[in-house]
Amino acid sequence: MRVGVITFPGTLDDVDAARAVRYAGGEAVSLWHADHDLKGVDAVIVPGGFSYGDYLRCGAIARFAPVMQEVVEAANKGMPVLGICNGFQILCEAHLLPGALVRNSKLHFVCRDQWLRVENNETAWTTRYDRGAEILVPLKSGEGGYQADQRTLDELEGEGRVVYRYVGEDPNGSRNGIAGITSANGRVVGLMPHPEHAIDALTGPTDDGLGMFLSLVDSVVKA
Amino acid sequence: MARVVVDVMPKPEILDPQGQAVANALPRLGFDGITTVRQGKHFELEVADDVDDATLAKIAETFLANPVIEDWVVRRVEA
Amino acid sequence: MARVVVDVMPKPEILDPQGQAVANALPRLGFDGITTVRQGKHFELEVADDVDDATLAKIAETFLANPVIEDWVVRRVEA
Amino acid sequence: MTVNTGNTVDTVENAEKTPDQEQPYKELGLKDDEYARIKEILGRRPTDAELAVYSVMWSEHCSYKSSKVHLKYFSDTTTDEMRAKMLAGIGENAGVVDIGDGWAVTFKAESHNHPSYVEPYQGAATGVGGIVRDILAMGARPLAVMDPLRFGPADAPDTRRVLPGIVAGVGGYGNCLGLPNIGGEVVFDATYAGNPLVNALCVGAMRVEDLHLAHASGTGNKIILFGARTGLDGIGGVSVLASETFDDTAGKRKKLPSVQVGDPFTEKVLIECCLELFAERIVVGIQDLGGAGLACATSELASAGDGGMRVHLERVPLRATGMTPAEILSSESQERMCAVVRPEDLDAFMAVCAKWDVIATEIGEVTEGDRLVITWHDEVVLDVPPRTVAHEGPVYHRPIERPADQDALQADAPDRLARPSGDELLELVKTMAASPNLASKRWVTQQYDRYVRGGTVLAQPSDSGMIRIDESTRRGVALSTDCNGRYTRLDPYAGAQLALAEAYRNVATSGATPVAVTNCLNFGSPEDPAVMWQFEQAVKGLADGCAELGIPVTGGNVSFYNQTGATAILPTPVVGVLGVIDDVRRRIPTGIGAEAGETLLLLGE
Ligand SMILES: Nc1ncnc2c1ncn2[C@@H]1O[C@H](COP(=O)(O)OP(=O)(O)O)[C@@H](O)[C@H]1O
Repeated sequence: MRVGVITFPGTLDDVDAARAVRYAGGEAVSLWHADHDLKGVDAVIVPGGFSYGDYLRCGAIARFAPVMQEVVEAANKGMPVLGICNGFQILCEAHLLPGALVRNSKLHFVCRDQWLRVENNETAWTTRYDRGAEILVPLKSGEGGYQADQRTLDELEGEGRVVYRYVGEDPNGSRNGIAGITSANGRVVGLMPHPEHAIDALTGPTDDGLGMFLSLVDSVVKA
Repeated sequence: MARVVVDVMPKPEILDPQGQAVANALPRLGFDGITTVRQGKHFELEVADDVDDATLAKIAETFLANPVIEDWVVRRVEA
Repeated sequence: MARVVVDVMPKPEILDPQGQAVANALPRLGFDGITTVRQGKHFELEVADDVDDATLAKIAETFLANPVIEDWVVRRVEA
Repeated sequence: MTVNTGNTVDTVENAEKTPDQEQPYKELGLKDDEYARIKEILGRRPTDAELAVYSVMWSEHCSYKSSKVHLKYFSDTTTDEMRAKMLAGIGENAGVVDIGDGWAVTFKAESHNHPSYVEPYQGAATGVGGIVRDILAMGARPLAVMDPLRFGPADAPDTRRVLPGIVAGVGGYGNCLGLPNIGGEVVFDATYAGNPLVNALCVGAMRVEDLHLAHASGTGNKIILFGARTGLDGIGGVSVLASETFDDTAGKRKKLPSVQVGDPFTEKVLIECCLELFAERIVVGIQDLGGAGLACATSELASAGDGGMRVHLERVPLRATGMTPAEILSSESQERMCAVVRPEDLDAFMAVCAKWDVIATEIGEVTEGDRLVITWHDEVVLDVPPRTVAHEGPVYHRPIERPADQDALQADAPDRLARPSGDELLELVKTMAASPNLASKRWVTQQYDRYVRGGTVLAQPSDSGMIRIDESTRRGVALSTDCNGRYTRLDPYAGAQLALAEAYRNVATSGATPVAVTNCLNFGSPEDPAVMWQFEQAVKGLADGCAELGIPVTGGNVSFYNQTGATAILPTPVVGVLGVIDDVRRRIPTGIGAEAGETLLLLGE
């Protein structure tokens, strides 16, 4: 079970994503933004950070990196892809997921432990959770407000493609409280909060996030 | 060399927290009569003379703006 | 009601990391011939007719722009 | 006053021919006797470039001219036993301690007070950027930051301007670098109203054998400038040297900005690039560019080495047109580093920089002899003994006098206050709980990423921050910064010791063993004898306290001239204590009541 973790200039959470993969029993393989090569991995994580400084728009420059062309192609063939925070923004910019992420409604960067409700436990990344379960993971972002036009929102809700919703006080002004969504085939998932920072109660608020990486290992082993 | 300006604005139906924050702050600072504020980005580019309008349009649409949430205007200005 | 536009730009001698990042990315995306990019902010305000130019200038200077590092231009446009 | 005419550059040759030319040394902050000493050192008048370099390097900020005689007390009171674990101490970019298992930890605090008042966001951001480069220059991976802050009253109008910008700047830069913020302070007091304090601390770690020191040795080795381009940032002072008739293409040059804008993305890439260079072992010496830019980096590298140095200044990649040698040397453009590299490693060095898209330029070489020579298109514009720039600046014994009001202040003890009655006591508790200094700091701390890179074991609301250094052994360090300026005003000697004791306790109660101390000494004007008395007392108190506890001061920073008009800030010697814990799982979180039935014990008197 080999999981690629991409590093762009300005990526920060690649070490955390790789650690989470290892904790779940997988092998983390680093992928470099400038390479046209996924090194034969079974799945890809686009980690958090500030790729290219988040200048212009979060994810707008990273989307054009050579490695992203490969990711888009692989995703279209069904490879599981997870975008966390900046990775979610990049997946939206690359049109692997619909919508966009905008500046938090209160305009400040927010770092806090955030409760999420699992709305869809059938994606490649969420089968270890019960539907409706609530998990506590860090949220840390300045541009985490999920926005999409009404038709897209209706489609996401109608098809059950909202994966996570914020519980409690709204942290960033996301439409419908959306924290994470999935592609039509349930293979590509993007979310703003950070499951990779919640894999061990020593360094995170909980180990609730580990379920995402265990789910992936399950799904690839099954396939 | 030509100078090109691209203005990128959040679409009217998209929430614009920054513009709203400015609009809310103005009365507190004693400035009345400003009913709406929207905040976007302003780019100034120096471009070679052989860069045509179609290319500029493409740069704006595929890169400078995100059409999902933003509108944009490209114009050439006197240098 | 009048529409007013305020463009705020980093001063020429001040580092503009955002514009620089855009300029560096363009050739990688296959767009050549763009030598310089500077990125600033673009505000669109709806203002009551009795708001005069002096007030607008003050709003721009004290609030929309940071005169320590930015220049700005205020202009009224057709609605 | 004009030195240049037209576009000619003031060369050494020209200086020799025009010994009597008037120079604006006063505008550059040099005193008559200091200017005379420069002439004596050089045996002629300095060139524009030399004048610029001496004036920035002999400034209070770079030369420690008022504090040097006092800071010596730290070394005097450090015993060999205290020094045992110290791999680098005062005088290096940052102190380094051996924490066991082959790990070395480096940490340091620095102030960016004035720039943060002028432009809060950028001032605070570049403050973080600067201290992070200091840590990087030791060969370490920066691991976490902290930010002791001081503001005027919470409800003062200027605090509303300054505080949000500073907090956003600390967060904006640190978050983008991927450095968890593991602690800090937010304190309000009227004396900081026109003079907020932004102190930033960074901690990093490396394997002991990877320690890098800033020196340029080995004749023929290359000097590489890498990172951002050099622009007109922060050279406001030196602009008096620019010719009035200077003609830019856009006409006369405007007043130059003294504000620097940070680019955290460039710094993040620079960090990763440097760490890869260190890993390949192709860096002989390295120095960050901070205040005083290239002037500082070249003179410090050269004076710490065993040869001379030659720099071809026209090779420096610029961001602005028409910059003069003096301006290039004193530019404070951020996100730059200077390395010394063996000629045979040059290609490998350039390849790593290319991988990270970092601009790298060979600007000079280590030479025989002992002069720092800088040329501009082959004309010599600077030719000096580097030690005279970097280390042999002026030293002042400033007058010291115990303030006249000190006795009255101390006599005004709390036993003269009325004791609150039962009801008043409740009100008092409520008032205190609601006061900005005691209220929750969440508004600040939630703008800082404390999770990034997954090593944070303790951060807010804990009394000290703790990070895991080694994932396999779980060895880690704890850090706390503290200072109560009001206590220090009442008694600077005891106040500094209380700051030390508090930071020490915070580290100890987290489960770590305190091993080293850094400081950031924020005071008013050194020209005020009362301030100098506070300073001297605080240094003595801190040093004696450290000797008592048996842990060394490994570095620090002095920030003088923190005052509004004639009113100095409260003396604020911020003390940072570093502790070691061999297994971070044994950390002790702050707070009580995790489980019912816990027993509360009070230790001490
Ligand atoms: N500027 C700051 N940056 C980061 N952390 C901070 C800052 N100010 C306060 N904190 C953190 O918030 C927590 C509470 O701070 P404070 O209320 O000052 O507590 P204490 O008085 O016990 O030091 C501590 O963990 C402290 O490190």
